[in-house]
Amino acid sequence: MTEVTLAVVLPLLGAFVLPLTRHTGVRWLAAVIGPALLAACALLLFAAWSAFDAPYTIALGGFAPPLGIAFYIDRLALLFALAVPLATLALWPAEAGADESVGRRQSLTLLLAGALSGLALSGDLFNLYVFYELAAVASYGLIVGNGNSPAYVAAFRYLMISALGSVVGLIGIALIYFKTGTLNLAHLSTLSEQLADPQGLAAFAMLVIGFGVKAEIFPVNGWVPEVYSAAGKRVAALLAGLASKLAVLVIVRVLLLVFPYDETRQLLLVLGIFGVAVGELAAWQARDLPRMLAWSSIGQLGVVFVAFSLPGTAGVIAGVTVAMHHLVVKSALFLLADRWDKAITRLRGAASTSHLGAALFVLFSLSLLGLPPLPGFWSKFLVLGGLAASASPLQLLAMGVILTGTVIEGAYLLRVIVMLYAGPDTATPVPRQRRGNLLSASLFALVLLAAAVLVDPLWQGIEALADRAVDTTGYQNTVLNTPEAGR
Amino acid sequence: MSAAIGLVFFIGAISLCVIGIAGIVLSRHLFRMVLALAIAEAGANLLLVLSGYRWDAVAPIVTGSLSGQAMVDPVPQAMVLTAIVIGVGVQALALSLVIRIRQRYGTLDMQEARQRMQDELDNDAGVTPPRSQERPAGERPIPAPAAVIDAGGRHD
Amino acid sequence: MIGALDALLLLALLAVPLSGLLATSRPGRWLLVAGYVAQFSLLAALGSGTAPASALTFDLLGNTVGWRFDSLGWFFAMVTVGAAGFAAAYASGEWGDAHHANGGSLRWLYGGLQINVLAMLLLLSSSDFISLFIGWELTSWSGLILMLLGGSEAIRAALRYIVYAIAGGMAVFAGMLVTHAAAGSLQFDVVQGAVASMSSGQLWAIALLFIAGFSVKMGTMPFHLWQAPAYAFSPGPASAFLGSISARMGLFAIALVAFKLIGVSQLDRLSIVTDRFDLRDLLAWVAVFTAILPTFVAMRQNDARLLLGWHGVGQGGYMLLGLVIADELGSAGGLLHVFNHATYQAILLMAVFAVIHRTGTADLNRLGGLVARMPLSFLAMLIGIIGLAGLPPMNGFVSKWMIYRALILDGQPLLFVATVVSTLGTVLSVYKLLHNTFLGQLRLEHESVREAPWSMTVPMLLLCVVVFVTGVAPGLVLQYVAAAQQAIGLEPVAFILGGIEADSGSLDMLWITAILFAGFGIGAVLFYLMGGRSKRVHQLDNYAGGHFLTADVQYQYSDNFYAGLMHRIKPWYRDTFAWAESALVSVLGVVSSAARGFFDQANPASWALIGTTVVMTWMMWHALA
Amino acid sequence: MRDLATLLFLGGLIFLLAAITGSLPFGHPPMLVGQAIQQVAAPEVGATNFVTAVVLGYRGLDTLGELSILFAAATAGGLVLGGVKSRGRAKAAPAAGFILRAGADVLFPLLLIAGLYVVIHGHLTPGGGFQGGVILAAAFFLPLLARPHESLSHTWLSVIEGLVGAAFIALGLVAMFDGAAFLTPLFDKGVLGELVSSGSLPLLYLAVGLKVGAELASLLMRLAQDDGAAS
Repeated sequence: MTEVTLAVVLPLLGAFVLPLTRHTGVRWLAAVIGPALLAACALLLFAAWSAFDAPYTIALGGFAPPLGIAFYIDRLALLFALAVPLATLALWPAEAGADESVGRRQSLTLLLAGALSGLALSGDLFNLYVFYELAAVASYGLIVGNGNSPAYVAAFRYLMISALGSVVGLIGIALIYFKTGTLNLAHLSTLSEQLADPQGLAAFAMLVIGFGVKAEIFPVNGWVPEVYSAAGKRVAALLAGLASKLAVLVIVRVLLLVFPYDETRQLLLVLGIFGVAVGELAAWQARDLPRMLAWSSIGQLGVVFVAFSLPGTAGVIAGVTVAMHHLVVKSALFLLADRWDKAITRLRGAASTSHLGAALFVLFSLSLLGLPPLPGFWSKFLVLGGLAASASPLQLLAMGVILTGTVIEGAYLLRVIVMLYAGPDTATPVPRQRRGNLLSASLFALVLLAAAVLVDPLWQGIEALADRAVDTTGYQNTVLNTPEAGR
Repeated sequence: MSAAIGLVFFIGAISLCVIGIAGIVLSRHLFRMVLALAIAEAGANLLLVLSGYRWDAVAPIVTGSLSGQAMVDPVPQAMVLTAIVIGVGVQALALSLVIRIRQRYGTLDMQEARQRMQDELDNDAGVTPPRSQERPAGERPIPAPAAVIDAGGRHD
Repeated sequence: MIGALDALLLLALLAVPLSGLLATSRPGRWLLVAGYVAQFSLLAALGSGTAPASALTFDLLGNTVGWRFDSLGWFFAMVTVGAAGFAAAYASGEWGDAHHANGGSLRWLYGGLQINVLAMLLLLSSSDFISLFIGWELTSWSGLILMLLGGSEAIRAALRYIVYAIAGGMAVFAGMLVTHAAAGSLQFDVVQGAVASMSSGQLWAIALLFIAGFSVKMGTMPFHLWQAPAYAFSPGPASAFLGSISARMGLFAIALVAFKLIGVSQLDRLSIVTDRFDLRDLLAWVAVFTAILPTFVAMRQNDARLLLGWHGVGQGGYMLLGLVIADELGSAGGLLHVFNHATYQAILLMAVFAVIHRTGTADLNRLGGLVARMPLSFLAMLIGIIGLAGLPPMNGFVSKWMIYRALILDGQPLLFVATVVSTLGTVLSVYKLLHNTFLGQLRLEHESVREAPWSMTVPMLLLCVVVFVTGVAPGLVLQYVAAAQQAIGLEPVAFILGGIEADSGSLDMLWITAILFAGFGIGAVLFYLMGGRSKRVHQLDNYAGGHFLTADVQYQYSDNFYAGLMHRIKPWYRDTFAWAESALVSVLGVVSSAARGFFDQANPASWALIGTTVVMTWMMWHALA
Repeated sequence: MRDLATLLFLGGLIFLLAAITGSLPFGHPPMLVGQAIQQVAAPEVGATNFVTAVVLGYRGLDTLGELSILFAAATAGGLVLGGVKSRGRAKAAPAAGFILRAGADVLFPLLLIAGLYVVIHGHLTPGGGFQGGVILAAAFFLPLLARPHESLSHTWLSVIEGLVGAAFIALGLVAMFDGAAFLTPLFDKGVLGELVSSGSLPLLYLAVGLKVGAELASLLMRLAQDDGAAS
């Protein structure tokens, strides 16, 4: 039962050990250690997923939950935790060469993976904060990993806004601890009436801002375009695809367990609407692919927040679907932008140098736009269907904004696609895609196509997952009534 | 009396937070921003540790025997310990970034550094910055092919 | 268990990769034409009336998704596959070789054509909103493939098209979701039952969203701007296919949703002013404006392809007009016009592209006199424009007669007058097309032009036969139209082989044709009785105002045709819609610049501060309230 | 103008925070968890310093996360400043005077011992791995101030960083072989208040101390070296 902990611990262990291998003289070990550990985590989580029958809790250190830190394992947590090693493996920084900086980047990637797994599993507010900070620090390091001058400024600006968010979030945690005297989410959830007052809701707002920086939520997403265009594209894929989703998960856990009110949902809804509007409109102005994808990812995360703001299981179903879809698609698109990180007009005829890359770009774009048999359509269907069903003015507005956003998205994505397939410019040919990026992107494409085929079983799985995720009392009972695990 | 002392602590914590945030937002000097961050973090940590304070209680360390003396809450203290160390790490990293930015761009001014960053990003990508005068701010969704080629070749 | 529909869809699906493989060789292309014949035969074997459902059903997210033809969809599908077959045959011979030699991609052309057919078959056989939407979006996107093949001008048009198409698709999507919320299901039969109990607000939302979304594809105003260039600039066969049937998918969907699912009686609940002016009247006026304005825009065009493209938009207005009258005569006229328009529009575009194939231009100011060199193409275009102008004995006359008749019977004199104005514009502009291409003086550079190859003329002439035969005996088609009417819950039209039989007045094309030809016969007899004098003159041997024109003098009418008329009506062309479109784009540009400005902050943390304060205030305000 | 708007929002923030904190129960915390921990910490963990019990026992994972953050910051710092060799450092930093050098030599062993003492007694008295680690870092850093030409070995520091971090995790993992949860304290609790008591806690704190010391030293060194190179 407790093996799931290893999904957090093994990457951290790997990160600590990785620099040591440089001094041992066993060179191949350094190259293997990270992927091997991540693969082990994935296997382990997959085993936990298939053996799963009911949610359970792991009391770390063997201390009964409200006192010690507890991991809560349900399908929602396992799904996101499983996505971490898989996506990290696909985006692993596997450059050749025994350069010291490669080892450091691999270390940081492992630390990021461990932190993100922790965000998925942990059921303790302050522990979430610690893992969030770990993920943030690791990502600052990864951003500057390619040594570009703009990356340093972008990382610094990101650090400042993120640190400001952390301060605000920390104040929120302090407020919650002031009022309740506990940090365990299950315990907080039993005390949630105490937090249904101005101070409590203000604390929620602060947590949203704090954890929202990484989740690219509306007012704190100023760092996104510059960071994604300055950083390496594998890093951008990790941050936009994976890290943002785990930050969203944290906000959603807090929302569902501790602040399940209409007002809090409305907050996410409004911030999501702004995110969609700002992101898609700005992306329309973008002239190069990385920034276009960055702004588009802000818009997509706005949709994720709108989705999670739907009440009940519908929200979780829609949110998980949109989030997972965006994880796959945006990671892959950033991989393709690695070699195509120039102005869109300079991508003329790129399809003639890399057919597969262009075809994949079209596939992912179409899914992002919601062309029916592809999963993107179903995710939009679930979100917008939920909005249409509740039909309050704000939700109809959200629906209109998302639909309009899709039209704009179509306009700018098609601009790129048409340019890719235009007659090649012989003077400055577009560079070929890297093999490794194409391989990873193809893997993501396979996942996408598999999801298109298996859409109904997947939906049923997510529905079952959502039933558990919104079951607050179940969560409380599971965590608080556990005998000390492991003793 | 007690309320007044509480007030003093709270005012202190809030002031530190807000001063720090103000420093981050208002100052343009990179190093000052890092210092402001340190101040803001101190404020947040103070608030956090206040959440465990108890009147007439001692530090949560058993001295001699397990006496009945009331102790303050040990959990916030542990958390603050963690938060401080996190803050140290972040600030150290921020400082190393400042050093690097100074090396690369020769400036410690946020606006100038940002401008240099934007220009370099635009140059690398080969896009003209959208602020220039002769181009309208909004690009048409259906660019004329001639204009498309024109915009791309400008920086070559 | 594979049914006939599954076999059809499977064949269409298999033909897509085959198209990619075979399209580059001439025998391979003929094999693909045979594939369309096979698809047509399979479809014909399905028969009108409710065909068996496809074995292909899915349970997706609590909705059943399946495919099944009804008479309406089958009618449209027959036209679709037929048009695709003719287009493919047209391109199979010399045209394809020439296209290939010029660097065009035949794989994409044939593959795209087949994907279009597959997508349209999926759309036309949909039996619930999800399969409808799947088919709708696939149709939109596959149309894009064909449009992008035509070079830079086409790419511009295609980009504009796809933005319109996505917007329309999103309106349909929204309509579908509102329907789901209101009816609790996406099955057609469930929705049909639930419509009566919907509030008028819900009904308004559903009707407007769907009709607006579908209208985008139809090209009804104000969504008409994209269509003509997008269709006109794609390669020949693709243009013929798209121009003849693609836009009609919108009409099909409107017929399906507004008439079959919502129903006329429910639509009439949606009154705008009083009971005297409801949604259907609004649509009728939109349709009639769509019939008029694009026709006059067409008259102004100097590119033959654009001229026909704008006509396609206008003719869509006729169809919609007939349909929304919704009595047995009008709706039959509208649906029949779909078939008729597909046939003659295909002829016209094929003839124009035959001219382009031989002369390399479609500029109406640079052509003329080709009748001497391309007589068969001339004949085809002549028959085509007779059909388009709605003159007997071609099939266009029948459907337009039915629509006029329905307008009069329905008591809509204003609409009737408006359609007459539109017809006037049609006649004028198609004459310009025929005249500037084939009549007058032959240009020197076209001296050596030959007739188009048989692979192009035979499909055109075959279609001419169809246009003539269905003009003389419209009952051949009307039986399927009547079945389609029944399928969408309208009164079927009473038809005979020669036309319509009704108390208010019948139409028998057999008689009309007989009288027409008798008239020609009498004229010929009189001519020969009076001596039968005739004199052959050389094509360049002509006079204007008594003045002999040599070949090097510009024949006066070919350039700046209708100069006097255009001088009169020019102030009426204000490009209001194009202006509105660019204004919308400018507004969007301003708004998006503002959105971009959000990210141009010197210090992003200031937004974090503002956001924190605002969000906290808002949350605390909520908690206090 | 922008500054004015910012000040407006800052004022709003002050107002909001004041309004919130004004009604908080200062001095009378609910202490739901804190109370419970005070009751069971001594028997469960065996440390007299309850903060230590919380830091290494109840919230041990936080501590691991925090060590990882330090490690991440040091690694990222290495990435940021890694390429720069400390050329020209000698020029930039003149040699220290005799007093400083002698003082550093005298203080070095004292600081070392003080740091180790604080680390080892972390479970009994105020202090612990963090505080001790900082003292240790200072002990190693002070001679650098005195002799700017010398420097600590990056290799050794990184070996210590990695080994000690791995040791912390390994101590946590050992429990999992018994089927217990990660970071479950090992060994006998011993007698409350004795130096060798509270199971594996002192070992963990030793790891924390060494790790914090090494990380801080390497962070500071990077900053110091690079500052020299930069100016």
